[in-house]
Amino acid sequence: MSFPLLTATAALPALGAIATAAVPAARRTAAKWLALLVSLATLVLALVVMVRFDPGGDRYQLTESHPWISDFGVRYELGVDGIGVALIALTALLIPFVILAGWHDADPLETHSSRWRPTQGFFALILAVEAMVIISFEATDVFLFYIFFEAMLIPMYFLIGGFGDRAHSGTDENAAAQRSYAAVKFLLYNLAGGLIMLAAVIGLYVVAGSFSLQEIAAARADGSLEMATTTERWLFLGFFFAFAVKAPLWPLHTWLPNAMGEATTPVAVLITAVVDKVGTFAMLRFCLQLFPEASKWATPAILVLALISIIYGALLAVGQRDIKRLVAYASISHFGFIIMGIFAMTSQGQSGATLYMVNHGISTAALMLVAGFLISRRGSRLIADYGGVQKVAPVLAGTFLIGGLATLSLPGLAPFVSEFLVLVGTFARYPVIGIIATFGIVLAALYTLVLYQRTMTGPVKPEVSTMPDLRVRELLVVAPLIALLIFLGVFPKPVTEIIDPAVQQTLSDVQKKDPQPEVEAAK
Amino acid sequence: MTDVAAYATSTGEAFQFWVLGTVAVVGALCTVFMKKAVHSALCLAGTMIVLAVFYLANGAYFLGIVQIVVYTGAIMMLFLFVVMLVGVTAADSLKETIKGQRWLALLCGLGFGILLCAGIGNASLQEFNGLAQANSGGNVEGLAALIFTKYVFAFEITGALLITAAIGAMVLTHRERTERARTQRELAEQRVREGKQLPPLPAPGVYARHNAVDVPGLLPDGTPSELTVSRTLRERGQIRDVSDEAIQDLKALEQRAGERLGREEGVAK
Amino acid sequence: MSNAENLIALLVAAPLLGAAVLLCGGRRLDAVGHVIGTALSTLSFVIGVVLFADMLGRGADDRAMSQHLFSWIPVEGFQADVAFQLDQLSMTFVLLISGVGSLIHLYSIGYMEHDERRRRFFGYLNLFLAAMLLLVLADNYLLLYVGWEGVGLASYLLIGFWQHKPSAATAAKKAFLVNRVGDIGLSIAIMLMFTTFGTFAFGPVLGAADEAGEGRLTAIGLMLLLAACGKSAQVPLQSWLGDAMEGPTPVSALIHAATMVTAGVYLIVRSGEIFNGAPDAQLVVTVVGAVTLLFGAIVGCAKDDIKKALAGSTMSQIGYMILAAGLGPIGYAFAIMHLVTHGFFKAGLFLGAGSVMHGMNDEVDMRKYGGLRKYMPITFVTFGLGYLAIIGFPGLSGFFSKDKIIEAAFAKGGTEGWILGGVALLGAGITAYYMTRVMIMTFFGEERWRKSAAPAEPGVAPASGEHDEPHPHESPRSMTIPMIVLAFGSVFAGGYFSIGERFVHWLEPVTGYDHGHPPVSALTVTLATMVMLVVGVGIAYVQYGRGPVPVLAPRGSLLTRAARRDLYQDDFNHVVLVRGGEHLTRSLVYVDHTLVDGVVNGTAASMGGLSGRLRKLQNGYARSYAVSMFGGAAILVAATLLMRAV
Amino acid sequence: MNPVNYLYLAALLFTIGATGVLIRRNAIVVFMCVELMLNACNLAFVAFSRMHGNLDGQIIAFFTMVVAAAEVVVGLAIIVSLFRSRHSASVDDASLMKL
Repeated sequence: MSFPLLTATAALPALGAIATAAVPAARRTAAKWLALLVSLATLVLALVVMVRFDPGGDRYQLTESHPWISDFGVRYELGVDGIGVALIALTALLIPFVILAGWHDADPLETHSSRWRPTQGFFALILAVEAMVIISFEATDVFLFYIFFEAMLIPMYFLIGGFGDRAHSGTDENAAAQRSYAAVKFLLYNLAGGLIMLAAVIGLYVVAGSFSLQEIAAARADGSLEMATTTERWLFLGFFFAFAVKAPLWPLHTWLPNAMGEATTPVAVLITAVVDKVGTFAMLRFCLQLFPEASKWATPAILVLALISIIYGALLAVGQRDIKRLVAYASISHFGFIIMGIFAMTSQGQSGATLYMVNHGISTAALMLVAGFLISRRGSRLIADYGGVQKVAPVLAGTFLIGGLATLSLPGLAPFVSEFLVLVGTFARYPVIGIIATFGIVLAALYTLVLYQRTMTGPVKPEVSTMPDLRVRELLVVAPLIALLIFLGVFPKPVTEIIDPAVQQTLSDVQKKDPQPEVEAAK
Repeated sequence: MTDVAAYATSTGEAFQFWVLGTVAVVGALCTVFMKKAVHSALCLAGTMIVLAVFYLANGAYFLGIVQIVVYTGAIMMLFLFVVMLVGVTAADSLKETIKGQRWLALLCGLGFGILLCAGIGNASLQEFNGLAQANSGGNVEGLAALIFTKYVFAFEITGALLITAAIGAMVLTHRERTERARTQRELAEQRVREGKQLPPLPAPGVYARHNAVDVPGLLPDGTPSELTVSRTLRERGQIRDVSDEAIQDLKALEQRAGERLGREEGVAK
Repeated sequence: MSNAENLIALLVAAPLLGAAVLLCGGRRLDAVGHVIGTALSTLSFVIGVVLFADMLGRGADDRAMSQHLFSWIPVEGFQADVAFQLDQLSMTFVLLISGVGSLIHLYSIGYMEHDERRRRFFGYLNLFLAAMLLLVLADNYLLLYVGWEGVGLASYLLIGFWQHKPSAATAAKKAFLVNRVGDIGLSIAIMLMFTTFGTFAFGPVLGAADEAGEGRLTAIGLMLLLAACGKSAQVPLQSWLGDAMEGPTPVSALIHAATMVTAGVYLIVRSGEIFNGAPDAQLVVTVVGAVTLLFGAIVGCAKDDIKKALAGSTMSQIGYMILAAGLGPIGYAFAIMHLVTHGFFKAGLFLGAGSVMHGMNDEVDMRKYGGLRKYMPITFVTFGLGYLAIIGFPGLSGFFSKDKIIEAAFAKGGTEGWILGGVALLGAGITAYYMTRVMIMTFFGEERWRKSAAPAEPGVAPASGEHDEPHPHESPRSMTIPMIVLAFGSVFAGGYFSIGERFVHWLEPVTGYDHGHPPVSALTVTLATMVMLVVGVGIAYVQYGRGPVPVLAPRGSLLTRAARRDLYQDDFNHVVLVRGGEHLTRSLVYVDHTLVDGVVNGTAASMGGLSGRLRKLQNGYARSYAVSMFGGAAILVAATLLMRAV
Repeated sequence: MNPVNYLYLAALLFTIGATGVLIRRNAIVVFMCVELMLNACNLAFVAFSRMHGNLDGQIIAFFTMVVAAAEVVVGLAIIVSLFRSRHSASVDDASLMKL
């Protein structure tokens, strides 16, 4: 038996989490380094996965399969397709930056007793989330996926509720109350989604008699598994609801701004750049493969919701006064694009959506982390408290601008490629929706530039006049992300090559073909 | 009698059933509705004796005797002991404190009773085999044969249960002294520190006429002082308030003394 | 010969490298930043000249070159490449962009000498050059889009270069946003091309244009026009150009006069085959051009800010180009020709204006100029030549190119031809008027900038900086040399191009050419233009040359006031879009908080209320619990009996 | 007489006992009511034993008695210790189970 590479990729951060949590209270710097090293080692493993993955080979590769709960046919079954590989790489890539950016975020305050050890907990929880996210991307057993999809909530809950942003307006108690509100809201929304999904998972087992994605998909494809139309639709909705909450899709989005606003910036990045991707990824992998007919049936409604997300998220981002909430609403808009791309059911749309997941992870991380550095300097999240930062901290302003430009999908930066693919893919099948979605790019420019203008330009406010520019650690976080944004904007081929075959497979699952160009169709 | 009880019911038994049954039900009702626990216990004992008779009538001679000796004799006496030990408070008020509890309880009881009776009525229990055959070797022997064969495990386990219960009761009621008993001096010092009653409590009784322990002493203004009566009596409400009487007595005394003095005054004049 | 193609990428790479080095280099490069920037931009120009020479050495139909670098976005059915195409049209632009760009780099060395962020400025300029060259060299629409947005970004950065001024930051944002509206057009056009042709590379799309339906072509054309409107400041997306003058003057000269704003014209001419197949779209293009032509001219007449007056003029001149481009093969070549000559004289005029401002303490109000010809003679002469060129003085560049456009407009034929021609003719007159006004107010008349000359108006606080009287002086050589070079271009380019229709033949392989059927002779048109010119100059002279110019602007007529406010277009935007948008977002924030969140929170609250009521059952009394047990037992018995009964 | 009457009597006594458990607050009386219920069951068992003609019912009744004895011992001990700590034998005073 070959080396269980996928298990190792997920198990390494899990073990790292335990080890980090066990570091004695006084050695908190050691805990940080340990966490960073573990995350880097995971990145190396993820890269090995990427290299070992053969885009032209089988659909699921590096598979592992062991019986787990044999009475119910639950198996510990792992395997990756191109989409999974790309997202695992994204996750493993972002976590070191998250850790590095949050280097001081969980240092205990002086008022804490010496036995208090939040630092260890913070980094251990981050690694735990990483492990669960990675295994969610790998699981090809529906039940296994469900377990980690839900278990992810636990560390996330503690990360949001336990480690708040120290930059807040109002009293500490007030902030703590808001934080716990945000954490509970996060938990309840996602639990509600998860419970409905659980019902659907059980229902699926009753109907299909198996939890194995590959078995069910194969049986559906060769017609040996017939599902009644109504049953399929209900099951699809059960799955989709959970993923739509996680993604988040309008109108199930309201937990995100709260969670992102109250959490520390690295955790906010973790939420939007990593954890939420599981939702969109699962739509692509589970909804479409397991319920192709129902997916097609629901497409118009989902596209409309995605469209609303795009426009609505962007409009609300324009109206925000809080930097982090603004980025949160911008993310809602971007998730709208991703979902739209998935359900456009064209190869451009789905490739674009998958690429979008990767790119959005990187670009939001860049923007959000720089915003976090800015916020930590001034101790305020309100846009109105800033002004003229560009003059005192040009590098910070510059990186912030690049992050912003990536968010508004400037050509040359990575998100443009994916956004344009999504738009083209949608337009090819649903021209009206594609055209309306295009207006999102103007709104994106609006909220980004208004944010930049209000914080960075204009006369220097006295409060920011002594603001230091980016430090080496911070630059170390931002510079690679920006380099990656530019690289993937100019040369996205390495990623699209991996993604493309998987997308073709998915499309053939739902039995959709790309629309023919008019001129060729006429011939 | 043995044969009769074994397989059939006679008119005598019917008469006995109706009379004693009534007694049993009344006893049960009294158990529930008597204010004082002692009375409840006595009523229950009565019911149990009636039940013992019914056991005998049904051919369960051994059980009938055990019911009287063990249950009524030992267990009910245990109850009485505990009542003496614990039930020093005043008789329970039967007033309900939980809203709707009584009505719900009565409703449930009524419903449950009716349902049970309906169940029994529905069952076809007309067959009546009698115990003649089972008791042919003697009731006790029959029981013993079953207990030591078929039910031997249950029997052993019950024995273990009894031992456990005995130990448990001892553990529950036993209080280990974990610290040295405080000396009189320490107790006195504690009293001073806490500012409680320093001197001995005042004695009960009013003059020489009412010196029983249940009569509170009077304060100078004529009101009774509860402090003078033992706490147990206080809680039971068994205080005899004689303040009015005492004041009357005092007045009479003064009057009589006045009369006598007046007379003497008059004589002096 | 084949090696020349490999140089194409260098055209873009050189300034891109400059931008990267200058922007990432940090303060260490402060001292040499401007040298690096200028050198790399000049390198790009030199490469352009080499390629040009190479191209001239070939036959007319063999001149297009292409270079495929790598596959950019390969997704099933959607193949975007990073590949360049250099044909005569691109070549023209390359030379214009890198040539004028290099001159302006040179000019900026002097102009920005005292700015501590000069290195950064050159970095942005190089970035702009790279993006603009990418735009004209791309061999497909998607890559063009990259350049298109790239110049938008550079323009954003440069307009907002003095970010500490809120007005500059706002203007930059506005420019980017309005451009983005135009970009919607470009993206939709590309999507339409993809669904129509299955590709968006120039060759296959334009080659197959006649196979597609006219409806499709019209839609693509209109979307391209929308994009062009955004980038080239055409009505209705013209509002950003005036505000863009907040940027440093070299930026205004390079980006907002000579090159970037003409990208729209490039786009339309490049997509000629599409428009040829969509007459309706062409008509809309000409209408937009004609409207903007008048709009810009009228606005230019009323502005007292020298740069804004020139901006109005730019708008108007690009209106001419768009008009010409909308005429189809009759006009494509002339649009480009006017574009080139306009690049020379308008850049020259802007640089002149910059030079004037440089000597006048950055004062931009023409009413506070006057009589400057004595103090800055070189500026006066170069500006004057540019002035003569733009109004179409016979023999100068503008005369040749503009005249041809007016002719072509008439040549469109029919009523449209007459109307368009008339508008173009009228525009020529107005151009003469406002340019004469600028000229007179700046260089002739009283020296109104002297303090004593300023009439003491009670109640008017003097503007800041008025305390120290300006000392007008000629600018340093690094600034005057580019002005002189551009003046040469303004004078001779038009004539050179027109000898034997040289320019038209040069472009013909790309754009095609058609004489059309002019209803009137070329001579008549020229004469009419001359008449308009004389009338325009005359009126301006009567108004401004004969009497003193008031330092404070008079109230003016209704039209003047409207024109000063950009014909209320900005106010309209403000009320409808900005205010409306603010209300919309604010109400949406409210809706999100109360309605969307409220539904969820309401559900949670009602559940909370329900459980609050239910928990009262949990009162802690064992007897209560016993009742429920007993009740439960009763129900069980009942259920059993019922089951039996059934 | 129909021996089923014994069963009716047992049911009646059981119900009275149960109602007593619910109504009374004095823990001792509650306990007595529980005993009453147990005895009612015993009666039923004995009656069943007679009806079926075997002694198993009596055996069950016997065991019930033993268990009841054990229960009484422990229960009364609990009451005593409860009274020591709370100075009350009311079941309502032990209401810490509420939220």
